[in-house]
Amino acid sequence: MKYILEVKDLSTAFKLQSGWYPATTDISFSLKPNETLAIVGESGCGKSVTAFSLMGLLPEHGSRIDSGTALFKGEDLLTMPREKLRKIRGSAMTMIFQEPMTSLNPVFTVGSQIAEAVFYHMNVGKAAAKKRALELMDMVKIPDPVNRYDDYPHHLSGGMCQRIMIAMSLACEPDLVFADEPTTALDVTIQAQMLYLLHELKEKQHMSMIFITHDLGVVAHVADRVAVMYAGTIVETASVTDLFANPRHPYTQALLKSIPRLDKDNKDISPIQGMVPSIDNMPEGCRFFDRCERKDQCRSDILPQLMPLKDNPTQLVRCLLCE
Amino acid sequence: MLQYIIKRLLLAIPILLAVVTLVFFVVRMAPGDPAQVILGDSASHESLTALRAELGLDRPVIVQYGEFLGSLVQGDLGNSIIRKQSINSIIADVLPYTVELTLAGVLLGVIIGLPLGVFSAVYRNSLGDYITRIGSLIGLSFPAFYSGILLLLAFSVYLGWFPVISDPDMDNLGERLHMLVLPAINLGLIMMAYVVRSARSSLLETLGEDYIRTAKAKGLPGIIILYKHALKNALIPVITIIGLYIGVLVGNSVLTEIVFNRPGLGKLILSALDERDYNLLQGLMVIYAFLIVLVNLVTDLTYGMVDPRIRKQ
Amino acid sequence: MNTIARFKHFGTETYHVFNRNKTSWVGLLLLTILVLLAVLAPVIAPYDPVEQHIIQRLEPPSAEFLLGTDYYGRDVLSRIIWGCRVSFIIGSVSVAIAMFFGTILGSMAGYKGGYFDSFVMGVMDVLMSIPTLLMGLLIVAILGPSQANLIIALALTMIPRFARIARAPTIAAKSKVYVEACQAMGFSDIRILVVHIFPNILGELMVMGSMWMATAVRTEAALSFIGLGVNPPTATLGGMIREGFKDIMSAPWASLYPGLVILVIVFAANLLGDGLRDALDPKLRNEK
Amino acid sequence: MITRKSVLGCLVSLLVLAFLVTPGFAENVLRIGTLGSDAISLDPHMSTKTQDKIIFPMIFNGLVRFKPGTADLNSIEADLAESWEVSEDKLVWTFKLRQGVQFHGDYGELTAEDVVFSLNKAAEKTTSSAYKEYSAVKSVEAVDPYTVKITLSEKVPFFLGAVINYHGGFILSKKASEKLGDKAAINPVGTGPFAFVKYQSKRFIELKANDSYFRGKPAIDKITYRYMPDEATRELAFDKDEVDLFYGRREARWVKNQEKKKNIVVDVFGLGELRNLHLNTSIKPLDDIRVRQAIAHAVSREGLVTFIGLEVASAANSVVPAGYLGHSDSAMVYKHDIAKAKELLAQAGFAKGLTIKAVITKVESLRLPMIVIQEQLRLAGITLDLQVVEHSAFHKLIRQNQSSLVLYGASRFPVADVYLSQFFLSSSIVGTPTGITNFSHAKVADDDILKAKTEVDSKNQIALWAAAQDKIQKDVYAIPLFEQYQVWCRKSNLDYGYKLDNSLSNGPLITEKTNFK
Repeated sequence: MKYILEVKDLSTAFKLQSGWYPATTDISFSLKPNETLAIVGESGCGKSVTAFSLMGLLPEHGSRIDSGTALFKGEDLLTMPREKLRKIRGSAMTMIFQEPMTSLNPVFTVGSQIAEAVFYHMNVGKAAAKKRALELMDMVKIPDPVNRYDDYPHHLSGGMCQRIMIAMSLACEPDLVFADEPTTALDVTIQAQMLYLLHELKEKQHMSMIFITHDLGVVAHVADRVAVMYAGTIVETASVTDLFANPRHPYTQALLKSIPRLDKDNKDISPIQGMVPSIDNMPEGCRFFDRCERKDQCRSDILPQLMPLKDNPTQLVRCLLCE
Repeated sequence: MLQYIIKRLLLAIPILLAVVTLVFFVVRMAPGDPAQVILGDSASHESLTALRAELGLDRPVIVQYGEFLGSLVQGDLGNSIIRKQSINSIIADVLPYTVELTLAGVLLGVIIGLPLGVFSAVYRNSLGDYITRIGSLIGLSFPAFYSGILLLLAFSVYLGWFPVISDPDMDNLGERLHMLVLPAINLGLIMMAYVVRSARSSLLETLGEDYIRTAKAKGLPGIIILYKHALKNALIPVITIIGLYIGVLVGNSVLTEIVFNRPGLGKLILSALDERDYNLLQGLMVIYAFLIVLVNLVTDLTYGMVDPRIRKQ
Repeated sequence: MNTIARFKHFGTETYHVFNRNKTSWVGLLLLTILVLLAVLAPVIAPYDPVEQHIIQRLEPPSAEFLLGTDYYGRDVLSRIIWGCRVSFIIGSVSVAIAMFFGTILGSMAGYKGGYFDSFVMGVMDVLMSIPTLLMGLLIVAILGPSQANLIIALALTMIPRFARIARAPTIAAKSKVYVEACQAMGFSDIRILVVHIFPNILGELMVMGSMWMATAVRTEAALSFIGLGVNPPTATLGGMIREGFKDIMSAPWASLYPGLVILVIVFAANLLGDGLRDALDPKLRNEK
Repeated sequence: MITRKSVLGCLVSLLVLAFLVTPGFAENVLRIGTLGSDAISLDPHMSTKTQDKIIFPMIFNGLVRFKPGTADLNSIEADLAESWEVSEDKLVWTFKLRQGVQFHGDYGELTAEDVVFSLNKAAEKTTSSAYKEYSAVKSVEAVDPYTVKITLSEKVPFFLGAVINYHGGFILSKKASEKLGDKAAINPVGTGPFAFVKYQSKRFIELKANDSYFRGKPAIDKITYRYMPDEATRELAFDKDEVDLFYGRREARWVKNQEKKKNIVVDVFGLGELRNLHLNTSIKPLDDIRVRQAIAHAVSREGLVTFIGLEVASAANSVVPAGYLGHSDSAMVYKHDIAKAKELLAQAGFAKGLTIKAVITKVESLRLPMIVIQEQLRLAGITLDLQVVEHSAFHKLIRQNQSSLVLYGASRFPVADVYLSQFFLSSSIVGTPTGITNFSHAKVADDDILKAKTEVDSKNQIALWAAAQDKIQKDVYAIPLFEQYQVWCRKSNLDYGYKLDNSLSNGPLITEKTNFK
């Protein structure tokens, strides 16, 4: 098995007052075992929507998948029966969310919430599930798991809650973990701990990870490959080294220029001019056209395809100027 | 926990006292005279005056008030003016009927209302949801005496399934339940409507919460997500509603008792009012206010059972 | 934005959301029809509602008496139309009084805080711990039954509810910067309340107003049913049910039709309240 | 989770069970559905409420009684007394008691002591609401265990009325009253055919047969006397075989509907209750006789009788009920004449109409006709501002001069004196210390009424009463409206054991002979 996950031409749409509007368009990427893919982009660009559509977590009403395939270990996540997807979800494929405090159910103990995942997927008794939960809590370095087991989420700090979330997602030794901005809501010091923990666990458990973030700094630390998203499309994918060394899409370039870096002279920092087009007013052609520094050299009416570069076939770019 | 309960009960004392005081003075402002009730229509002025003196009704109101409070502190509600019986025992005689009716009404409302509310929330904007919502709004709008009359006509008179007089022998469980059915449905109707509506809206809110997404991401069966993860959280506003509308329920229990000719506090309060039996009226209002305080307490304690965040405070 | 513009904005916004909710239009329509009937009662009602036709007592519905006659041979339809009028007057006036005093008391309590707040809200708690119907019973028993006394009784039971609604947002708004700024500028408390705090609670007041109007109509009917209603020969819907109940077997029209009309009034008011709430609740507004 | 399920399970199974269980009845139980929501007092000397009056003669006896089913003064027969003698001057009455009469329970044999105790109690202001009837009684003595001698200070119009099985005339057990004290009021002990078993407030009274009743063992074993204040409910309960005998609606239309049903007998009987409209002459403008006459012309007796129905009511021509000793047929009665009424109003200065205020009780038997009167007055240009209040508030308010018009109805012991004295004697004017029910502030007939009380010649006495009635009606202190009879419905197989024409208690007397055929 070359790829654990192969996504092709995934398009989703959301319903607004006046009709259906595309949220993501023609998303394609693939992921090898043990690989970490970072999906980067501004908020609202469709990162989370992509993850949710693969997990089958899009809201039942007001959203739909228009096209595409997503082969997870050879089976299409998008067309398989719901019940089958449910069984994969939470065991072979799990997700860690952005807000640990609100993502845990406030009326159940944290331990029981971990044990629950074990109970429903691993066909074990309640006692065994509890034992496994305690192991997991130990694994994610929660001190004194036996006493913490019966705590409620509101007793724990955000960092601790996120450890619980991680423990929950690792409960059934998944092959693929979606981490949806898992550190955004946490303090900077805890962010680093959490990234380290995730990395360590990923190595230990031999799993693949899709790491969703808007923070390019984090990307550099955790990812093997990067997919940059803009306005519902992937505009560039590349290995992490290629991307940072040789960004090709004007958006990626602008993005890299917009973040301050400690290791560089920050004189040439510049924000990206203009606004992201809104979902109900998406341009027909290149979605970045209006904001592009090189739009004088280009045309607005053609939507470019995501194409491999001639000089580096592992780096794909959606730009007319790069073809 | 016990400390909390005691504290809450102590806090209720000023309210109870105020209610009692209000009722005490208010009922004595009303025209009417218990002596007249006892002596009948052809009583003479002299005998009325004599009886009033014997009953102690001619003393200054403030003295009567002091006496009333004195015995109230000892848990004694005094004696009925009209019937000379102890009010404690008069109330104790009919209290089971009202408590039984109210509990059955609430239970029925919850047992039927909760699943309906869940259904309505899950299949939101479906035809079923629409019907449930309109239905519950109609249920909410039914004056209790009107729904009672319709129930009585349909099930007692035309179908003949239930007796017209819902005055059961308390020792005969079968009869007791049989006679409870219609009044309980009547009382449960409005409770059901409240529960459906609050369950629906709070469940809808809950279903949008992050932890529900987590539960889905965990791959839990839908039914577990709904009934375990969502419903337990959604229950809190539902409990609030039940507590909040207990006053409405009390009012409806009065009307239900009238329509179904069923003994209970409601009918007692009406005749106490008719007969100007001040003592009985006061006693009943004390009991009502106390019951309402009690229900609020139970509501709060139930929160604790459902929501650990409240429990630990 | 100045105050008028704020109200205007509030109005159009509400209208738009309200407009999306079809059922609330049904409520408004029903209510409008009934209000029109009530207002035009002197013109529409086929008979004088108190005119007795002793010979034609408890006649079934016919071309002469569309909904039949009651115990005294009075036209049921005419009495229903006039009864609606009483229901609406009692319902709306009591809610208006309760809203006026409740809002003032509640916002003053929230605004002033301290002992005044504790005292006012304490009194409200006491009033609230007596169930509405029993409170109504007591008051009508003392004051005697009449339209005015019913209104007083109902208003008294509703004042605490409105006071509660008004108090919380006042406390919240009190600490807002612009209110503090107003205080610093020496504006009067009343002005601050009216201009800056009142618009914030207007929405909820409207929702509660229509919901409580429904409750008031229902409670009035219940009191009339118990026999503590408006004095004869005035027609009230609850009173008609009470009068008709003893002939329910032989002349159901005399009590079932008025009951149906109460149901429709209360239902329409609730429907309207629901629609308004959906329209005014920011949470729901964002959802759509 | 488990507990919730099991609770639900229990509930469902119990509900199913409830459907299967149907209550069974013991044999020969008489189930009565009566009016009123509760007993007021079970002390027969105290309560005059109809719902209490009906049950007293089942439990108690008097010294004498009307033959069951009658209220004819000539048909008075011995009850607890075996015989009686009266002195020449009609001031000393001697009663010989029946021997061997046992009180219910363990309270032993009835003796003269019990009679002395009971009559003294009946004459005492604080223990009796009938004490006025005994104001002429000088002494009650036990001559021997079976002889009682009563001495009067002056002649009274009809003394046997004070010792009949009615109100103050009921004989109680002295022993029981002393032993039970305050509780005697809810635990009546008498000598009647049925003994008290239990009383459940607002619900019912249960009686059982007094097997050692001196007239023989009653055929009915048990009576449940259930309070059912709502008329529709009583009717429905009868239709569904939940009661055997009930207080019906005193209305012709209703009676006719009932008679169409199978298995039902409707009894319409006396004593009728006379409804008089009292005009309060102490309130303006009713002090003007022209206004009073206008009202008298505006009110239509025939209209009211049509409203209630000929079968159960008849137009009244006197403020004293028909059939009472001393009732007059020739007193002045104003005819229904709206034009005349308007003319009189115009003369009195109310050409544009006038508004008068009145209070009326919630109780239907008075409230419903009052609403008809309201409409009749409206047609003559008189607006009657009617306030409906609780029954006890009604009594309070009409005694405080709060009502211009008082619609009032009553049945009393069938002698004109009782009626005239209570309603039209100046010493009975409400608000005065001796006041009773003289709402109109009538004084005009004082001489005649007082003179009649001690008049020895019965012809003269009757003439005096007739003169009083004429004066009261001519000056319109009260307008006689109609008499309304009692209506009770029974299962057609229920036989009272006598012919029911009249009853002093407003309800059928259940005797030892009453039985299901």
